This record gives sequence, structure tokens and C-alpha cells, in this order.
Amino acid sequence: MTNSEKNRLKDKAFQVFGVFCTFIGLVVLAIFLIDIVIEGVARIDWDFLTSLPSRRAARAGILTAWAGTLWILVLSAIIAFPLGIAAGIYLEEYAKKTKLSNFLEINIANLAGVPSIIYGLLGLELFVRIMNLGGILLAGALTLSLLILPIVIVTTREAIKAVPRTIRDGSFALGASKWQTVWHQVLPASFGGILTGVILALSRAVGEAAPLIVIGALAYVPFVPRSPMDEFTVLPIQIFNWTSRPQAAFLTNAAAAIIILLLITFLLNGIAVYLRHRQQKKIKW
Amino acid sequence: MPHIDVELERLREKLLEMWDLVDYQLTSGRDAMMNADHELSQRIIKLERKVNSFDIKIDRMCENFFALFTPVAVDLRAVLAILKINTNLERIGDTAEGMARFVCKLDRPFDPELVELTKVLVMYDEALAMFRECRTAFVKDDPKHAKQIIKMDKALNKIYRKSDVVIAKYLQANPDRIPEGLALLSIIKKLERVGDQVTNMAEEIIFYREAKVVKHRRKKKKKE
Amino acid sequence: MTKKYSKLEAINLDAYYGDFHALKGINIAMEEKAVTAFIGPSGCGKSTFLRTFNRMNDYIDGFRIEGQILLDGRDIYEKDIRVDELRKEVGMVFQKPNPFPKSIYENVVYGLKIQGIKDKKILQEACETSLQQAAIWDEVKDKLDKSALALSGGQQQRLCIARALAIQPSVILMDEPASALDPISSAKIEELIYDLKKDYTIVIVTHNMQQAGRVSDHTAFFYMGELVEYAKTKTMFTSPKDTRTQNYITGRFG
Amino acid sequence: MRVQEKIIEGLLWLSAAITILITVSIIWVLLSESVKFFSEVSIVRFLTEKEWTPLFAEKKFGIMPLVAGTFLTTVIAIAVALPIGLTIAIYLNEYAHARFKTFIKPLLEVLATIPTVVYGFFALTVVTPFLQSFIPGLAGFNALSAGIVMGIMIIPMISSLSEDAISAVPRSLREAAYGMGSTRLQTAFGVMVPAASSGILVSVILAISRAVGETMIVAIAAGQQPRLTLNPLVPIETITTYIVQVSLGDVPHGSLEYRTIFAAGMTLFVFTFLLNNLSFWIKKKYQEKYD
Repeated sequence: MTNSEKNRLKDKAFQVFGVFCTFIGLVVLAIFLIDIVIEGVARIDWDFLTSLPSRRAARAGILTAWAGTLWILVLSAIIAFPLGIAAGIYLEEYAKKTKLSNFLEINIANLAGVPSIIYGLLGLELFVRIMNLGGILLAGALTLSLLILPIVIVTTREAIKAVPRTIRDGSFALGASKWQTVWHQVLPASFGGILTGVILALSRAVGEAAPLIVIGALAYVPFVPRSPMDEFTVLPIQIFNWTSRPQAAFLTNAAAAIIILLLITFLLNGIAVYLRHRQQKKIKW
Repeated sequence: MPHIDVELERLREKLLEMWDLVDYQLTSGRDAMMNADHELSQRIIKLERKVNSFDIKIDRMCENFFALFTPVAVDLRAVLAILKINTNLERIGDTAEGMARFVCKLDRPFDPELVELTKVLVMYDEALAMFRECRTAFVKDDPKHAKQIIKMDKALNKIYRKSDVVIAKYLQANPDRIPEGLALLSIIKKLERVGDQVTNMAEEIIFYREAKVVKHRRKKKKKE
Repeated sequence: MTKKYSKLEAINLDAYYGDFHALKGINIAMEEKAVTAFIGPSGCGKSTFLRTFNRMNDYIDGFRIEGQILLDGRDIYEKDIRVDELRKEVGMVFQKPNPFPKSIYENVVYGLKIQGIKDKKILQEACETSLQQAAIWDEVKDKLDKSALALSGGQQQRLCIARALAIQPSVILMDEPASALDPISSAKIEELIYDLKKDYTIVIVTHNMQQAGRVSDHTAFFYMGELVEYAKTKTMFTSPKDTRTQNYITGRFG
Repeated sequence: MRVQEKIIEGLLWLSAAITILITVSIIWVLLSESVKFFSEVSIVRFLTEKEWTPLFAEKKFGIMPLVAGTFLTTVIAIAVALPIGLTIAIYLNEYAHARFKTFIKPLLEVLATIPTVVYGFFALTVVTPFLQSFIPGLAGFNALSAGIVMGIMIIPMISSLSEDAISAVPRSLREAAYGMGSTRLQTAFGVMVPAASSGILVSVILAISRAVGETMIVAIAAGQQPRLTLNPLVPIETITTYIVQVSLGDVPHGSLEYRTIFAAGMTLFVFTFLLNNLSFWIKKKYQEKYD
């Protein structure tokens, strides 16, 4: 065999290996999803969705968990988005290239890399102890807001950056002020992109358990939260709790809850992908 | 109307103004000749200055047009044609002036017999007709019309070719009238020139409308 | 001959981007209701200069000017001049058509809306008038509520001109308005400029010498941040005084 | 109107400035509690003791077992994710059709969007039993399966960042390699990967940082027994797991046990902070190289 034939063989071999690697993750994922569905889907029924938690696996439901997740979603959205979008606008449209803005950028990149559990510690000390809120919804939402804030800022900036300079020039040239330009032109034009990022951030928040555990969200909450000042649990914590129990019946419960959690996550991601796709189709600069 | 057409129209109008001026020179030249009208001749001579200023003005306008509009295709040919017609018009103006100067030297009108013999009036009228038809062809952008004008030149040439023999014969009979006869001969020569120049102008109109070069073609045919 | 009224004037104007000296001691006076063209090689400062007239350079970090720019005799860089008011007086059209991703109608009335005008009737009238002025009314009158992005490039640019006209400026700055368009659309824009000069003072930057020749009354040639020559376009294109101008307009630039 | 503009700009600035406040708060919270912790437990003990038993009667405060646990799971995760992720990046860049690429990339991203608690469940209920079938000594909770699953989770992180880095290599380089008769494989490993090495390094560092901070997978599947070992088959405990473990219990505020989680958090924060900034630094240098 000549050298060149050997090389070509190696090339082919790597190609096969490439396909293998590309699909291994997906195959594992598929196996896992199938396993979960087989294990959990039979457990899902109306009672499971509308029952309070219980010490007995067969009677336990996820009502409080998904209600808590919903509360957390809405509250974090209300807190994080105005802040994150405003910060993104400032950094992209207003900030001059100074040391301070440079520092702000590095800082945000750093925040995005801080492990979620550290945010938990921050929330524990800041909201639970110092502001004396206790392990309530508001404290959880505030903590998760801080967690997703860097994501919202970064995606907002990306979306705003995609709006061409010429649109701003056009607006300024008609006598619009900076804010008028941002409000009437830049934001509407980048709205789809911002929304996409915002939803992706939310889907991240939905899956978080660690920071909420740290701030003291309880696994066993026997009532549906009625206000932000109530104690709460969320789906990931419920899943974690059930997974840590030795009885097999609770694992089934966990699998069933995971199906619901994945549905929510995939739904959010699906919306984001759809929005991004539509945005790309709609506006070609 | 597109800007370039507006400018082109202005150029054409200017050329037509000049055309009218030269037309006046030619037409009055005939009367002046027939009546040996010195006063009218003087006026024709004076008009030459005006024609020259038109010539310069139109040259300048064409130059600007080239510089500012960088014309192509039909526009390019139009301006080229205008530029050349302008030159020819100026020369016809010169010719009219020249004829007027001969008239100035006459102390009485030409001998009617001589006029009759040389057919100078016929020639003059034919030249005038050509000149006016050419204007019409230009105004109407009509190349067919222009081709007919080129044919009209033949009649002029015919009269011109015979004229020296006719005048020589006449002068032999009337030796006392030699200056008069020579003046007429010069005028006939000049009229022949007018015919040639109008022919050139007609050729420019054909070139402008049809992008065909017709000048120098007849000569080739002759050679064959 | 009486001296015509100077709408725009620059007096000893110097401009800098940081350390870079972009414009050097420019003096120029531009006639009212006429078209003045700025020509010159890339980077000669002509666009920078154009953008000083509506202070579009204000947002560029490190940009500063010395000297004066007068609009109707008033220095537009004075402290009490409001930039938004200035830009209502001095409209601008850009190189690439830049319609907002909104409806045609919204594009045209945008300038008025941000001034706080809400009366539907006024807006609609202004919309029709300016679209007619920009010679695009017949093409778009049936689809005013359609997205402006659906228009062709040439239509978009005329829409942008209509948008600039809607706020009733007296000066229109055009930064290579036809360079991104096909020849037919480009010709339409030129015709439009020719028509508009009856009512507006127009300053146009162009890379296209023929275009400068066709549309402008006066031409200014810039080179390396200097105003080399400023004259009637006819004069400049038939007998330029400076050899640099000669070389540039004949395409023999070394 | 001008005043209004100024107010708006001020508000926007404030929103951006809040991010600095967050960083300051994080550092302040971690520091203030850690300082109290270190006033009772010397930093030398913290770094050198070989056991971590703050919740026992006989308390020992050596962070090393937790660090070892974190290190172990991270190494396993990277050992899984780096070869696979890098191969995917190369394959997508050099071999795959553009249409396949646009189809497969979002699918791979799905791996990153699944909540980590779900991965933990997966590790505990699927991967561990599967591994036990041919590794007899494998405990029910172990670093191996947690590490492998974590590795699967960070595959898209490495593959997409590396792919960006590889596709940022100028075309001319690749064409030069092909021009000399290289195969795709030779081009990839001989030219593209070395040229994109800093970008790939950045992706690996960020992946490590992510793995170090990962909580729920290890909390569910790796156990809660701090031990100073590199054996992947036995239960261990990571820094993050410890924090979760304490949070789940009922530790009174202000006690030494309460402060241990901040000391552990501080350690974690320092690690990830250093890793992140290392990656930013490399990225910045790398960008300057190609601009």
C-alpha cells in the first residue's frame, strides 16, 4: 500500500469516526429520552398534575412544583428583562469606548461564567438573610434574575448589533434623538432577536435547581403559592428530591416530572428557534 | 423630460436660431444681387459677426454637453451632428457674406441676358430650397428627407459645370462686361459651395438618425 | 451680476478624527437652490465634510472640528443650536437605501411623528406630498401600508428621499445616493435631484464624475482633506485650473 | 426633551452598572463569610488537612477531598467531551455538507439545553447500572458515570466554540494545504487545528469552568462522601455537592458549618474566575493575531 493510499484510508476512517461522534451524543440523548418516557409516561395523568406532594409515591403530584416553576418564570422575567435589556441598550448604543465600558464588558462575561450555585450563595446571604425575605418565591426569582441577567444582556447586545448602522443614521438624520432612535427603530428591529434571547434565558432558569436549593426552597411544600411572598418549590427540586429517595416508585415519579420539565424546556426553546427563524426570514438588510 | 433631453433641446434651438439667421443672409443675398442693393449687402456683411458669435456659442455649448453629460449612442451622434452642422452653417454664412461683398462692387444689376444664360437664379433658388429643406429635415429628424436633399445637389453641380463655358461665351460677345461676368462666376462658385455644405449637413442628419456614414460614398461609386 | 445668496458656508474649517487631520482649512460658500457636488478620491474628506452640515459626525468618538459652518449665516456648531432642530432644516440621504423596517407610510411620516405631530390628516397629506415630490407616489400609492423593504433598491432610495422631504428641510445632503443602484434607478435619482433643486439647496457627494457633471451646478474637488478647486461644474469639467483636478476628472490619478 | 434624554441615559447606565454591583456583592458575600470562617479555621488547615468532616462531631476542614472530587469529575468530563467535541467540530467543518451542518448544529445544542437535574437522573438510573454490568467494583454513586454524563452535556459547548475557531481560520490557509495535495484529515490536523489552537483552548477552558461549577449531576450521581482519591469507581463529593448537602440540612445561620459553604463557594469562585479570565485573555490575544 502506498503512502497516499494509507493517507486516504486514514481520511476515510476519520470521516466514519466523525459521523460516529456527531451522533453518539444524540443517540445517548435519544436512549435517555426513550428510557424516561417508558419509565414515566404511564405515571402522568390528571391527578399527577393536580395533586399536592405526598410521602407516598403513588399519591404524590407535581401541582406545587409546576406552579412554583411558573411563578419563578414570570417573576424572573419581570425582574431580569427590563434590567437586562436596558443594560444591553446602554452598552451597545450609549457607552463610549472608555475603560469603564471595557470593564463592564469583562465583568458581564465573568458573571456569565460564574457557577449557578454561587448565585445561590449570593441570594442566600443577600435576599434571604440580609433582606430577611426567607426562602420565598421573591427571593428565588431575584436570585434567578441575577443568574440570567448576563444572558439577557449578551443576547440583547447581539440583537441590537445586528441592526445596521444605516438605520440609526437614517433616524438621526431626520432629527430624532438618541432615545427616539432606540425606541422607534433599534428596539422594534431587534425585538425578535431580543425575544429569542430572553426566552432562551428563561429556559435556562426553568432548569435551575442548585441556586434555589441553596437559598432554601423546600422540596415539600404542601400548598400552591399564592403570592411572591410564599414558600415554594420548583420542578427540578422536586425531581432532585424524588431521585434521591431509595424507593423505585419515586424514581418513576421523577421520570414523569422530568417529562413535564423537558416539555416546558423544549417548548421554550422551540419558540425561540421559531422566532429566530422567522426574524431571519422577515428582515434581510 | 429627462435632463439630458432638456439640454439637447436647448442646443437644437440655438442651432435653429443660427439657421434662421443664415437663412436670412442667403435670402436677402438673392434680392441684393438682383437689385444690386448695396445697403442690404452691407447688412448681410454685418450679420456675419452675429453668425460667428453663434458659432462660438454653440461650440461652447457642445463642449459643455460633452463634458457634463458624456453622451453616448444617439445623444452622442446628435451632438456630433450639431457640432458639424454648426461649422457648415458658419461657412454658409461666410459664403453669403462673400457674395454680398461682390454685390457691393456692382454699380448696376446683372444683365438679365447673362442671368438668363447662366441660370444663376435657378441655381440660387435651388440652393435656397436645399437649405430650407435641410432645416425641415433636421427639425423633423427625417433621414429620408435628408437623402433627397443630397440628390438635389446634382442640379446645382450641373449648372455650375456649364457656367464657365456659358460665361466665357458671353464675355467674348460682351468684352465690356468682364468684371460683371467674373463676379457672377464667383457667385456661382459660391452657390456651388453652399450646395456642398448643405449636402454635408444632410449627411450629418443621416448619420445622427441612422448611424450610417454616407459622405464620401458617392465619390467611391464614381471611381468604380 | 449680483452675488447669489449663500445658503451654506464653511469658514476655515478643520476637522480631526483623533490625531488624523481629516479636513484642512476649508472655505466654501454654497448657493441657494442649486446643486453642489463634492468629488474626490476615497478618503479625501468629502463625506466627512458633508456630514458636518447636519452634525452627523457628532456621534463619532474623537471627532472634533475647528472653524465655522454657517447655515443661513448662523453657526450650527454654536452651543445653543439644537441638533434635532438643525436636522429638520438639513435633511440627509445615504449611500445605501436605508428604509426603516416598517410600512412605507410609517417611513415617510417618521420624522413628523417624532416631532410630536399626531394629527392623521396632516400626516397623510405630508406623506402624499413628499412621495409625489420624490416621484414615487404613483408606484406606491396603493401599498402605503406594505413594508418598505419590499420595494426595489431604486424605489427604496426615492422613498428615503421622500422621508427626508417630509420634514420640509431647506437643504438636502446626499452621500453617494445612487452608488448602490443600477443605472436605470440611478438615472431616476438624478432626474429627481434635478427637479428638486427648484425648491431645495442640495449638496451631493459622488464618486461618479459623470453624475457630478449631469446634476450639479457647482463642483468642489477635494484631495487629502483639502478643497483643491471649487467652480461652476461647466468650468471645472472643461477647463479645470489645478492639475490635480485635471488628473482626477480625466481618470489619470497617479 | 434634553432633560428627558439625560434621565433615560442615566437609567440605562444604572441598569448596566448593576452588573458591577452584582459582582461586588458576590465577592463581598463570599469574602465576608469566608473571613469569619478563616478566623476560626486557619487557612493552612483548610488547604492541607486531608479530610473534610465539618458536619461530624470531630470536625476536620481540609478542602482537598472536595477539590479532588471536583477535579476527578471534571477530568472525566473533559476526557469524554474533548475528543468527541473536537472531532465533531472538525468533521462539520471539513467533511460535512453545509445542509447537514445547519441541520445537526441545533440538534447538538439540544444537549446543552436539558436541565442538569435531568442529566443527574440519567447518570444515576441509566449510566451507572449500565457501567456496573461490566465494571464489577462500581459503586452506586461514583465519579465515573457523573463525569461521563457531564461530558455529554458539555460536548456542544466544545464542538460549537471549536467549530467557530476553526472556521475563523483564513480560507487561504486551508486552500494552501489542499493545494499541496493534503487529504482532509491532514489539512485538519496539520493546518486547521494548530491554527485554531487558541480558540480550541478557549473552548476547553470554558468547558472546564462549566464542569467545575456543575452541581446537580454530581449531587445526584456522584455521592456525598468527601474523600481524597482519584479512583473514579467510588462515591466522592465535589465542592458544589457539599454546598447543596449543607443547604438541604438545617444548619443554623452564623454557625461555623454555615460558613463552610461560603469558604467552599469562595474556592469554587476563585477556580472559575481564574479559568474564565484565562480564556478571555487567550481569546483577546488570539483575536489580535488574526485582525
